[in-house]
Amino acid sequence: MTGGIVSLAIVLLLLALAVWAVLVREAFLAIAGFVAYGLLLSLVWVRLYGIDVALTEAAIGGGLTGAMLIGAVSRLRGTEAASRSERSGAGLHVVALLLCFSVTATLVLCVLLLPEPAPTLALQVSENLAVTGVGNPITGVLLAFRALDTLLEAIVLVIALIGVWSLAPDRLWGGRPGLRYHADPDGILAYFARLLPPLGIIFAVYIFWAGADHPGGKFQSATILAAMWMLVLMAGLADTPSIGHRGVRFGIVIGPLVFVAIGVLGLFSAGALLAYPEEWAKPMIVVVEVALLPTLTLVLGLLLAGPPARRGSAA
Amino acid sequence: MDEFLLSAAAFVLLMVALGLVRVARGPGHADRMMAAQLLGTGGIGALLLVGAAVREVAVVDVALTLALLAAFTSIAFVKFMAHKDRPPTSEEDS
Amino acid sequence: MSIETLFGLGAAALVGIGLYGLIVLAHPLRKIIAFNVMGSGVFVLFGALAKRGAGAGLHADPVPQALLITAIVVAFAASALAVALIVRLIESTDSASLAGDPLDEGTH
Amino acid sequence: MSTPGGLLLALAVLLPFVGMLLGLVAGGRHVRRIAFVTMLVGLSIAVGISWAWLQVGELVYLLGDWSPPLGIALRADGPAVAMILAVAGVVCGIGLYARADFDTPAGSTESRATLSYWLLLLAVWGSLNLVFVSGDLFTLYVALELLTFAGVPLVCLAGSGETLRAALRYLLFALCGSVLYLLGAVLLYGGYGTLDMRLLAEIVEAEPIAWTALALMTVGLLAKTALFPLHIWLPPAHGGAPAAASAVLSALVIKGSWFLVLRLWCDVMPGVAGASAAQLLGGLGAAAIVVGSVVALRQQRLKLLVAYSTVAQIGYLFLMFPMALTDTGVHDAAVAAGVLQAISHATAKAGMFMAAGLVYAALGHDRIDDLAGAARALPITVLAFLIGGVALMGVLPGGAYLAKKLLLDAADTSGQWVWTWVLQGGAVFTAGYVVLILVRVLRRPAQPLAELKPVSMLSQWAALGLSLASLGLALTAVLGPLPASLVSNPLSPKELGNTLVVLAVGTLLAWGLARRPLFGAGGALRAATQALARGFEQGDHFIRRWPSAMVAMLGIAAVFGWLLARA
Amino acid sequence: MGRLLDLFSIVAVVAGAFFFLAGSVGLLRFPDAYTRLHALTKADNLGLALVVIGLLPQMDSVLAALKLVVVWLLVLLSSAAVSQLIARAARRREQQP
Repeated sequence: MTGGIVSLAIVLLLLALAVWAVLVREAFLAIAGFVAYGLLLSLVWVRLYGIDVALTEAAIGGGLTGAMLIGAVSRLRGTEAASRSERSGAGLHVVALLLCFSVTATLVLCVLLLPEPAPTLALQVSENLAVTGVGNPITGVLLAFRALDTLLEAIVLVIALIGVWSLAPDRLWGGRPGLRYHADPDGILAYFARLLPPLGIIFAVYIFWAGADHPGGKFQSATILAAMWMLVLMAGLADTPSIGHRGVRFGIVIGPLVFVAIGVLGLFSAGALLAYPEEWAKPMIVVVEVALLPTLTLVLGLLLAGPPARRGSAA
Repeated sequence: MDEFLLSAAAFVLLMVALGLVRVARGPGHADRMMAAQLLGTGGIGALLLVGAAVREVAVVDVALTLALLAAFTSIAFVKFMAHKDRPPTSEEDS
Repeated sequence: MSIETLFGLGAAALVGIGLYGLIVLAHPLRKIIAFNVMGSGVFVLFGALAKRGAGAGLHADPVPQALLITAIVVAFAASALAVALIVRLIESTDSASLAGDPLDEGTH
Repeated sequence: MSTPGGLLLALAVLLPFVGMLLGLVAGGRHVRRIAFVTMLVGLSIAVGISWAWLQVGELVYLLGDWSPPLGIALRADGPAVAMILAVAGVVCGIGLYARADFDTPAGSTESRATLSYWLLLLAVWGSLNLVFVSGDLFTLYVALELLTFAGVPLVCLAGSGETLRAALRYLLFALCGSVLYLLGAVLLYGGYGTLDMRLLAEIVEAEPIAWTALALMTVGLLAKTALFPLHIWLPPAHGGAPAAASAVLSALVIKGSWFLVLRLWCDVMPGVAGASAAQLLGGLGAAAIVVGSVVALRQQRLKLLVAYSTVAQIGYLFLMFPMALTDTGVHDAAVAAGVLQAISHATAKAGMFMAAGLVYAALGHDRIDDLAGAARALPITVLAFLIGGVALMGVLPGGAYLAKKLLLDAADTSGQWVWTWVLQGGAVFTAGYVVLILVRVLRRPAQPLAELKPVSMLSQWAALGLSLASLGLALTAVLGPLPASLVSNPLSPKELGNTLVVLAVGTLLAWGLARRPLFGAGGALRAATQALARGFEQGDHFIRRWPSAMVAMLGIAAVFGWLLARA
Repeated sequence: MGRLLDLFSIVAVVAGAFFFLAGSVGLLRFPDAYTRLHALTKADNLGLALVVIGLLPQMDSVLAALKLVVVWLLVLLSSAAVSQLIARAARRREQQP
């Protein structure tokens, strides 16, 4: 009963924040609302027993996306005001409202008509999990049963990064992404930026190792690492590497390439691509995760930093 | 005990919702952001309470991730907004 | 009402709210926010389905939960690409409007 | 169980991605070489897949030896194999064309456009192969996103403000489409507990969850395919990109989401889809042909004309649905016709975009009114363009001809005479802009063409090769799995007469609708057709505004839902 | 012992909840942005602190308890950073009436 009230409160707040994030006049406030919205979403995942998802949402949904949007809003110049004059007429609003309402109503109907008992793969997962050697069923799904998805996801990130880089002006190709921040002399921020990263790195490593058997894993860990990296950059304590840097390029591709290599190894040792030989399943999964960690950290961080914006020494 | 913790979570969320009324009334930037901040703190509080109630240890990890990333986002807010306030662009604001 | 249904209904509303924003908001950055709201509605629905599938000693069906992690990361990549495009567009044209159309030149 | 040769499917997906990753590490000077090696190997794999398919029929591969619903299966049936082979061929053709355009200049270590182009080309290829072979709805979602993320930067490779805007529009609209697709997939999982298409096909029933899911997924995919009236992003994106990128976008990228519509409607949920909703898909296709062709005739730049002709050609791809899905079930011949149409469009359109790009490179512009003399200056290029156009017109011996024949037969047997008219009429519009260009390029220039920049011979032959491939596709009827009786002697009075009628009516259309008269002065009739054409243009302009397109998207979803529920 | 710790938790959490109440009421009732900011920073930091203290006995390991404390410290940190931003926003509003 009380649990129901908590859930109801979460849903109502979530909806209120969604309306705020969509309708509020200024982009800056919309983003503040969106960050809070991301926090509430983590609460939703906890209520739905998706701790792994909650961790991902907490790290990416509110955190990285929020910071990225804030970075963008500070560079909007006058376009926000200009776009307000583009406001569409009342007729459109009515039509849009009607259409969106019917979409929601249809979905509500579907939710109420869902079959009972609910179809599920939980049984199949727990029956087969022992073969993979990992204790966290989600890690089992991500790296054994549906390993292809996880490999593709790393590739999606790399392609998005290539896309972001390709937006650079020609003359800046090979340069460094993002703004150069200078250390704030009086800055309490610089102090925090020194304080937080060690803490974050310890925690990221912990989340990473916990991932095999408990909620956590490489994505969550990589997101935290990427955020800490950005923090160091924002405090002016370090600079982004140039995009032509050999080590950076190597770090970006190492994860998916090792993943493919282990997958091909499975062809010979276990008879199928992306299969793991018994007994060796867990160590191989760990190797893949370790290789993906630098890739994901680098790519997430560099996606946040944006296209090359300053000339740097090309490697 | 679990019931109590859940009720406390519900109460905190209710208070946060009350804070949102401030958002609706405005009037300034500052008030709206304060409400957002109250929401952040209250949200993490509610999260911890719910986690303790359902006895899921890993919820603390979620809270820690949130807190870590919230600190990061807050610093980004301050940093970028300071960047935005600088003279060359500030005239576009008004 | 079970909490799965409650969150499922909330998710349906989130999809509607996000879609509405996508239609009526003019600034592309605001469209990105609306897109994320709509996407999270889909994600919450999936999460509610996962919770419905609890069984075999698990609190929820792990397959949708694993897919959700992938989907969240993909949505982040999408937002990152879009934000980079918006910033570049503003840098090079001083406008973020999607309404301008190269095809209009000379046709009207 | 995996079948022999199934592993090739996994390799076809992974190879281009591995090539992309290696290219990124190796950097600017080596990326082109790596791309060509990948193409060579990839083409061999595609041939290997076709060979294996001829031996064993459908190919299956279970990744990690986990069978669905827990694991992911890759499958390839006839249409998938045909698409894999065609895409491999087109990618290689485009690669040869782009060889000269995207080279790292001497003295520089790496250039932005070169590195990005080759990496993104490989990314598009891998994503498409994944779309063709994946049997899992969620993996397909990831594949669609891969395709979008690789396609969007290709749009703005030139880097100008306008192309950035076009790219952003494309990305945002495509993202809406993907979310709707994912929403549908999520609903299906909630209803049936699997994302595997084969398993789903066995248990899915005509009920509200399936209707909603199908309507949402279809409309999401249509938005990504840019079927009228959801073509908001296509003309500026395809018209503004460099020719080698436009060819990729127009010939390949949109085929991915189209193929998925085909899969969903004809393989996964034919029982849910039903005939009346298929009529709507065909209707949208017919509207696309009319609007796309008329607006194409109004364009002043060659690349935009080709882009709008893509809008029309996408319409053709959807004409097969009314014939494929009738009350009596799924008709394989109509599906085969659709795939054949897609392949002939992929080859011909790639050739046409390349030709347009070469014209632009040589003349320094691609204004249609100033193309006089181009035929003499660039004979191979102009020939490539015209052959591509003729192939699309659906006259012998093109692939589109064969597709049309198959569809006409299917329309006949199912008694749908309306579609007979649409199929016959569609060719006329294509003939319209082929004639328009033909007349312009054959004219003698007022003054001799001055500075003609040299263009790569290899690029010209690549364009011609792809156009010829499209034209030669009818040979598949003689050599391949289709009945040879479909092809009659192209010089027989009936075929010849048909071709002439199509050309004649096309000429009339071009005369009436083009902005500058082809010949003669016109008078009242031309004034009327001009007014009509302007009306089409304004309608197109209105429907391509963001809010109208979004409203159209949801409106179509609603109509689909209603039609599905009613059946 | 267990009962006593539970009682401690209840008292602390109730106190924490009270501060959240106070913060929200302050946000609603106080006349200007500065006093509201004052009420808010008091309330959310103290409220969360009390909730964390109350939950400490409920944790089954020292590590988990330590993490709870870190959570509170981090929230304190971001709250300080954002308060600075809010104050600046409030000041700017005053300067341009």
